[in-house]
Amino acid sequence: MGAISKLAARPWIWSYLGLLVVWLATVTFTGGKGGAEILSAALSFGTFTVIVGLGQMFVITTGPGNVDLSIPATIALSGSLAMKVMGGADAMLLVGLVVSLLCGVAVGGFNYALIRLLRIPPIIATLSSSFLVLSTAIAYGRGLKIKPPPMLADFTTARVFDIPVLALVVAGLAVAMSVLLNRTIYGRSVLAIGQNMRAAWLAGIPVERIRFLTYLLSAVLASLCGFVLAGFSGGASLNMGEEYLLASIAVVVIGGTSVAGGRANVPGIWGAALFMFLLVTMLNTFGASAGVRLIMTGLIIVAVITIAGGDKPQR
Amino acid sequence: MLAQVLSPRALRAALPAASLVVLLAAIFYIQPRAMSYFGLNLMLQYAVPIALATIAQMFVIAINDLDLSIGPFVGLTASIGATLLASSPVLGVLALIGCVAAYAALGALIHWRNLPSIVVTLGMSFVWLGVAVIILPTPGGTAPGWIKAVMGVKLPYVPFPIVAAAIIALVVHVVLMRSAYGAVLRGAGGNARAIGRAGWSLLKIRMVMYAAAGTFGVLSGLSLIGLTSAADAHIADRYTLYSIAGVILGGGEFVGGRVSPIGAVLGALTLTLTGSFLIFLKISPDWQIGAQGAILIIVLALRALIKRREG
Amino acid sequence: MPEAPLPIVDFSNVAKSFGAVRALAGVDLTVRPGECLGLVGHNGAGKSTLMNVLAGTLSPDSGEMRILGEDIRQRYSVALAHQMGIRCVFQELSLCPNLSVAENTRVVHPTIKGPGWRGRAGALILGKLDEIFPGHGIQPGDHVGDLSIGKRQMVEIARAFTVTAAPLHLVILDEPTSSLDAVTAGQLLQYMRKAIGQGASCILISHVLGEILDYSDRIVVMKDGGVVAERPATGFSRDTLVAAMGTVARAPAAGQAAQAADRREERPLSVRVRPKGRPGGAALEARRGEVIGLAGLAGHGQTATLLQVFRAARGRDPDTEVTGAVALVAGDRQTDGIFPLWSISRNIGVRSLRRMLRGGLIDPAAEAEMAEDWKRKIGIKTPDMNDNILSLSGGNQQKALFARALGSDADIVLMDDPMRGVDVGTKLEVYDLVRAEAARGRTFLWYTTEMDELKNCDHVFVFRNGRIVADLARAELTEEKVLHSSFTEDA
Amino acid sequence: DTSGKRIALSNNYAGNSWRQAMLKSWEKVTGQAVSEGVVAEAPAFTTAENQVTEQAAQIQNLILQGYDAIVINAASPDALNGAVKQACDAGIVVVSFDGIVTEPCAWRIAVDFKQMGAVQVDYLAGRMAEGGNLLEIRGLAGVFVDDEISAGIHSGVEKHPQFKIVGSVHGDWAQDVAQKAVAGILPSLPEVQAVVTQGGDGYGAAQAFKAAGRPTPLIIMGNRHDELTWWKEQKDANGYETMSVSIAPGVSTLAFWVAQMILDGKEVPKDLTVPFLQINQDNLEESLANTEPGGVANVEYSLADAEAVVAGE
Ligand SMILES: Nc1ncnc2c1ncn2[C@@H]1O[C@H](COP(=O)(O)OP(=O)(O)OP(=O)(O)O)[C@@H](O)[C@H]1O
Ligand SMILES: Nc1ncnc2c1ncn2[C@@H]1O[C@H](COP(=O)(O)OP(=O)(O)OP(=O)(O)O)[C@@H](O)[C@H]1O
Ligand SMILES: [Mg+2]
Ligand SMILES: [Mg+2]
Repeated sequence: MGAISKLAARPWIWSYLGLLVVWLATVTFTGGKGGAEILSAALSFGTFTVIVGLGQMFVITTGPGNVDLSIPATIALSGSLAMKVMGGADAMLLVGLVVSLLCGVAVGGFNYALIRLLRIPPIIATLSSSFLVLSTAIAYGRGLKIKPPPMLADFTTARVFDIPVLALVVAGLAVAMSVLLNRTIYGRSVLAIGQNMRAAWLAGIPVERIRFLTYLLSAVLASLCGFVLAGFSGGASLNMGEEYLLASIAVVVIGGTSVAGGRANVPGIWGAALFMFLLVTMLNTFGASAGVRLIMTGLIIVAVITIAGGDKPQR
Repeated sequence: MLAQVLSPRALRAALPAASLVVLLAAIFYIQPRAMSYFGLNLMLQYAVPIALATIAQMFVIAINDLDLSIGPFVGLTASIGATLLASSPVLGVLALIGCVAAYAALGALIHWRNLPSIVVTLGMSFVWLGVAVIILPTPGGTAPGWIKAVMGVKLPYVPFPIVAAAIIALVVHVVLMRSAYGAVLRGAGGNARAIGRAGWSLLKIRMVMYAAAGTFGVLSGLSLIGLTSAADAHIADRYTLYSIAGVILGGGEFVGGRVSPIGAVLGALTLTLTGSFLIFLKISPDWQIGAQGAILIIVLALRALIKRREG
Repeated sequence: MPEAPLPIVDFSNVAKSFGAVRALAGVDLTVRPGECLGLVGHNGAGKSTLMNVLAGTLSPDSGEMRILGEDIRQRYSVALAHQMGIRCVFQELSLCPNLSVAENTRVVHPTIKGPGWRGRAGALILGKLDEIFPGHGIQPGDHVGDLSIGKRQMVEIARAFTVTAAPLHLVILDEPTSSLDAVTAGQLLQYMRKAIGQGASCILISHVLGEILDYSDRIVVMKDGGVVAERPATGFSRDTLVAAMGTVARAPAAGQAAQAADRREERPLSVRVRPKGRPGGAALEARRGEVIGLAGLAGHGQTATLLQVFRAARGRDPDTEVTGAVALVAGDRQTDGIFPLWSISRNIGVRSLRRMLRGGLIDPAAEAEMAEDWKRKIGIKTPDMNDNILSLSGGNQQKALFARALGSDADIVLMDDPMRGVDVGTKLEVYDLVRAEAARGRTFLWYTTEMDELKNCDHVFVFRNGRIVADLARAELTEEKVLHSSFTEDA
Repeated sequence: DTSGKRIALSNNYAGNSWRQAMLKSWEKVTGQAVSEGVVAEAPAFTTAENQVTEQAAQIQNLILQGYDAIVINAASPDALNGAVKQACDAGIVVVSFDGIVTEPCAWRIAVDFKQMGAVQVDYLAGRMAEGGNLLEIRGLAGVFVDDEISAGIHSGVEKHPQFKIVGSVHGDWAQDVAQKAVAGILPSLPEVQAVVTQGGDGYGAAQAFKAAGRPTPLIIMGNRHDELTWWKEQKDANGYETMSVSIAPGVSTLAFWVAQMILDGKEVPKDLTVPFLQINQDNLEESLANTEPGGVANVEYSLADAEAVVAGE
């Protein structure tokens, strides 16, 4: 009993329960067929959402109104930049990775400059900058579809025992991010700023440096996502990031991170990412029409968050 | 007296209007033809539904929530308007009332379970879109004639969109900013606990605000099909971001119940005009999207200047 | 019939628990018409909880509650309390910062509506402000968010005394003077007596025992969720009152403050703030191991000076010299101090994270150790330091903030009226702690509006309109001098 | 003589390679036309967001700027009618293509999308007489083109009842979205013999089948370079045989010439149909060679080509 109620108090438990239910429903429908394959597919596609979700989580945790809407554009720019630089050559793999990460640094820095120097609210700042970033991607890449270097393509699609290698790597990344959040000065600072920015400043936290790092981190993770996503799907495209706009926010919040800031949760992001993929899969499997599928997706998201309940009222 | 006029608060309040004027001046300079009844009418027509959606968003932001579903919701009401409302008016009106009620219920749910509005409305955005796709599987339908007539009305001297925007701004200003209950509603955004301690029902306040948002969402959808004469489930997807940007451009803030209906309407007009401005500028297609971002940044940078002067 | 008039409040055996914390352990309380009930007790004694029950914002777990003779236990609510003439000025501010003063007044008076409501609400609050705090300088159209904390408190107090449709029988004042300077506090207490003279009743909660002894008719002492003493005010002296609260009365250790005052130039400089912009002010100087008082009326630039020092310690500021690490103890703990989602121990440790690093990561054991250490040193009243900070009473939250600053590596500690809501016993302990830390070489800059606290300082700077108008060494410090400087060169 | 005339392109979306190729073709052909003095100016305008309302506002601005003709790739067939009508009323020639508008005053250069769907099943019927299970990859839900092509596919299945659609997902015409959607549904499906698509999604489907370790079915391809390349690789490796259907992005240049002809006073019927682009096993190499990496298989039109289309040849 005690263990159950303790578990129920974990904010991430609901996303895992949700994914279990959805998976069971799917497997029941197919008569037990393909259960493992579905999970494996969820792992390989959920990975990308997790990468951007981790960055988005830190941003959202720095307080209400903080969100990074430039993630899709960053994915597109970083992916096409890297593919062009590498030109399909294995030898250029590291150069490509560095270029892609630098692209993230540039976007993150630009976002923060808008927020800090021009005092533009983050939602609008990152939205505006995403337009500029997308334009850069268009002007530079013109949607060029260059094949990724074979080594990158093989790595991003490799599997051991039917588990995508990339998922294992990103699981490691998630553990690292969890440590970063809970056990480092940076992570503590993010949590403090999210609760009360002024109090954080007065408690000696370098508020602005931390916010800068946070927007940087988010953009760098987005560009990393663009890099591996382009490798995984055989090249970059201008609209390859589009679906990660809402998805990155959804997995963070369904995963138990507080949108009011100051409370974050890493395991929940994995649960929520898998849940979101399995949800679509389930509805596809049921053969639901587009309208019904959309409605069910929405209602299930609302149901999960309602059951999980919101933030407990404070004194 | 002068000190009051030049106070930071007054400057901040004047900023949305100032940026609109600057933008208009720039447009008139580049394209003098825009400076006419016909020109203003054309440029500002689509500002009316955006202004209504922005007001809807403003009601939600006023109580520290954020509505990520207003765009698809406007799309849904537009779809209902172009199908049910035209074919069987009674059913259509009932459906639209149902939409408003659904919004109020959403507010109640968010309050009851203390849920983050962002997630709930994110989920609902799929629901609205799904319902719209079912009602209107392919773009089409026809708007009822009276809506088209209202939206196409030709007033003497002043173009209809300007009059409509002024009416929207004033009505909401009076209701939210000047009325006695309006003060309570906004107070809930500033310090909900204090409002609760004064004996007001926070549940009711949230339901009222969401219902108001729903109502303006419906109006936005209807005015939109009055202009387009047909609907499309995706017709207003982007209104979500527009409406948020409009509220902020208009001087509103995400938390603390600081919003301004007049500012929000001005923000919506500004957003609409940035599009026109860009087209008049004739930039290379590659950079047109980016230029939209750049203009948003420039307009908002003005805010920063004033804020800096505030110290 | 010569029977005593019906009591306004008649509670018996009211109990309330928050989880494991028994905030009220069966309390009896009566308030009669036309009396001022003084309510005292250590931090966390349950005073605010009891008042919340009385104001209808918390419902008790058990007990009998009669208001004006009516048994209202089952259907009590905020609205009913208001209808029955019970108002409360809560310990934390209950104004909406985005609304104007007039609008905030309207919020508590549902009957003010219809055309012209704004004017009527404005007139109502302005009249009351003029009556209570003459010369307050507040306009009905001012946004509360733009007002200083003291002015907000004035608005909230005045608002509680305004009357429209519902009658006014009882006003609860939960530490109303904690954000007010001495003069304004005096105005309030004077007015309170006047209102009582007109038949209203008041409950006054304060940790400034002088106020309680001077202004209340009857005093109730609470301890650990129960009432431990109840007598007419005249039956208590300061010492017996302190004794009743369960703290050992001690004479303030004022004598030892004046150390080496005459040789201060020889000590190394810690902080120097030159007057900015405006001519005519003196410079503020603090030397190592000194306790420097920043005095004057509330809101005259003391907090701004502390923030200037704080900022200068992290960056460059040509007018301000700071020679060491600084830490700040916030007085307005809700906006400046606590992290509401965190445990007590995390709240304490946040300023000292660097010290807890083991191999680049924060060591939870080191954090817990620091928390336990300070729980002992400063006596934070809680079963578990891992509980949420908000489960502490106001005064105990303040102690946690002290622990945060004193436990840090700061050489200079800035204190922004830090004793708000701290009970007498704790205050004395903190005074000792400050003295001990100063002796060990720490420098303190201490903004306070209380004379008792200034007596602990080596040197006092009096502020007026953002400038230093007097510079008093320990030996020359008297209440008259401080008051006199606070009011000079002004009509 | 149209040397003084100004023609504008109103485009609602530029976020994928088809649209990029479309804009490029426009730039190339009109650039030449302008330098040769055929028209005075022919700029292209793209809205930042794929939104009807934004495009309507854009058209209204083009009216204000006094263009003589507006060529539109519309975000919605009906919802732009108001703006298009205003343009016509202002005496502007409006030519719509790809995403056409229903307003009667405008010209329409339409692709027979239904046929584009039906022809896929016809082709399959020719290849697999015994029929089989089909997986359908659709486009973006709620968009006109998606419905039309899908309707064509379903009518094809009705005509050839030996085929059965066992699963249907939305791939949004994007390779990565299609890959994800197919990967999700695949484990629950029985063996799939063929995949019918809407273009742009074939390569993603192939990737998903490969990742799931399933035998690659017959996938109808689109016209993107990666799709054609993959097809070529398979063909060379194991004689893989399929077809591709698509619309050439160069149709924008046809629309340009049509607008020019109308301004020139030529008689042009309101409704024109362009054939969709079909690539077969034998002309694959040739098409691939003419497609630049990252681009799409394309056909650009000259004035003579346009005249031929107008003449109904
Ligand atoms: N007087 C003040 N009261 C409360 N917060 C303040 C005050 N002044 C500055 N801040 C906070 O500190 C931030 C700016 O401070 P500053 O420029 O010193 O950055 P920082 O936090 O020290 O970071 P860094 O070390 O990177 O410079 C602002 O965002 C603001 O939130
Ligand atoms: N919402 C709450 N949740 C948990 N514990 C609470 C809550 N409110 C009060 N308490 C606990 O109840 C006890 C009484 O608190 P209360 O605020 O009434 O004290 P107080 O006498 O007003 O103290 P102070 O003088 O410091 O304001 C304290 O131990 C406090 O920690
Ligand atoms: Mg208290
Ligand atoms: Mg700094």
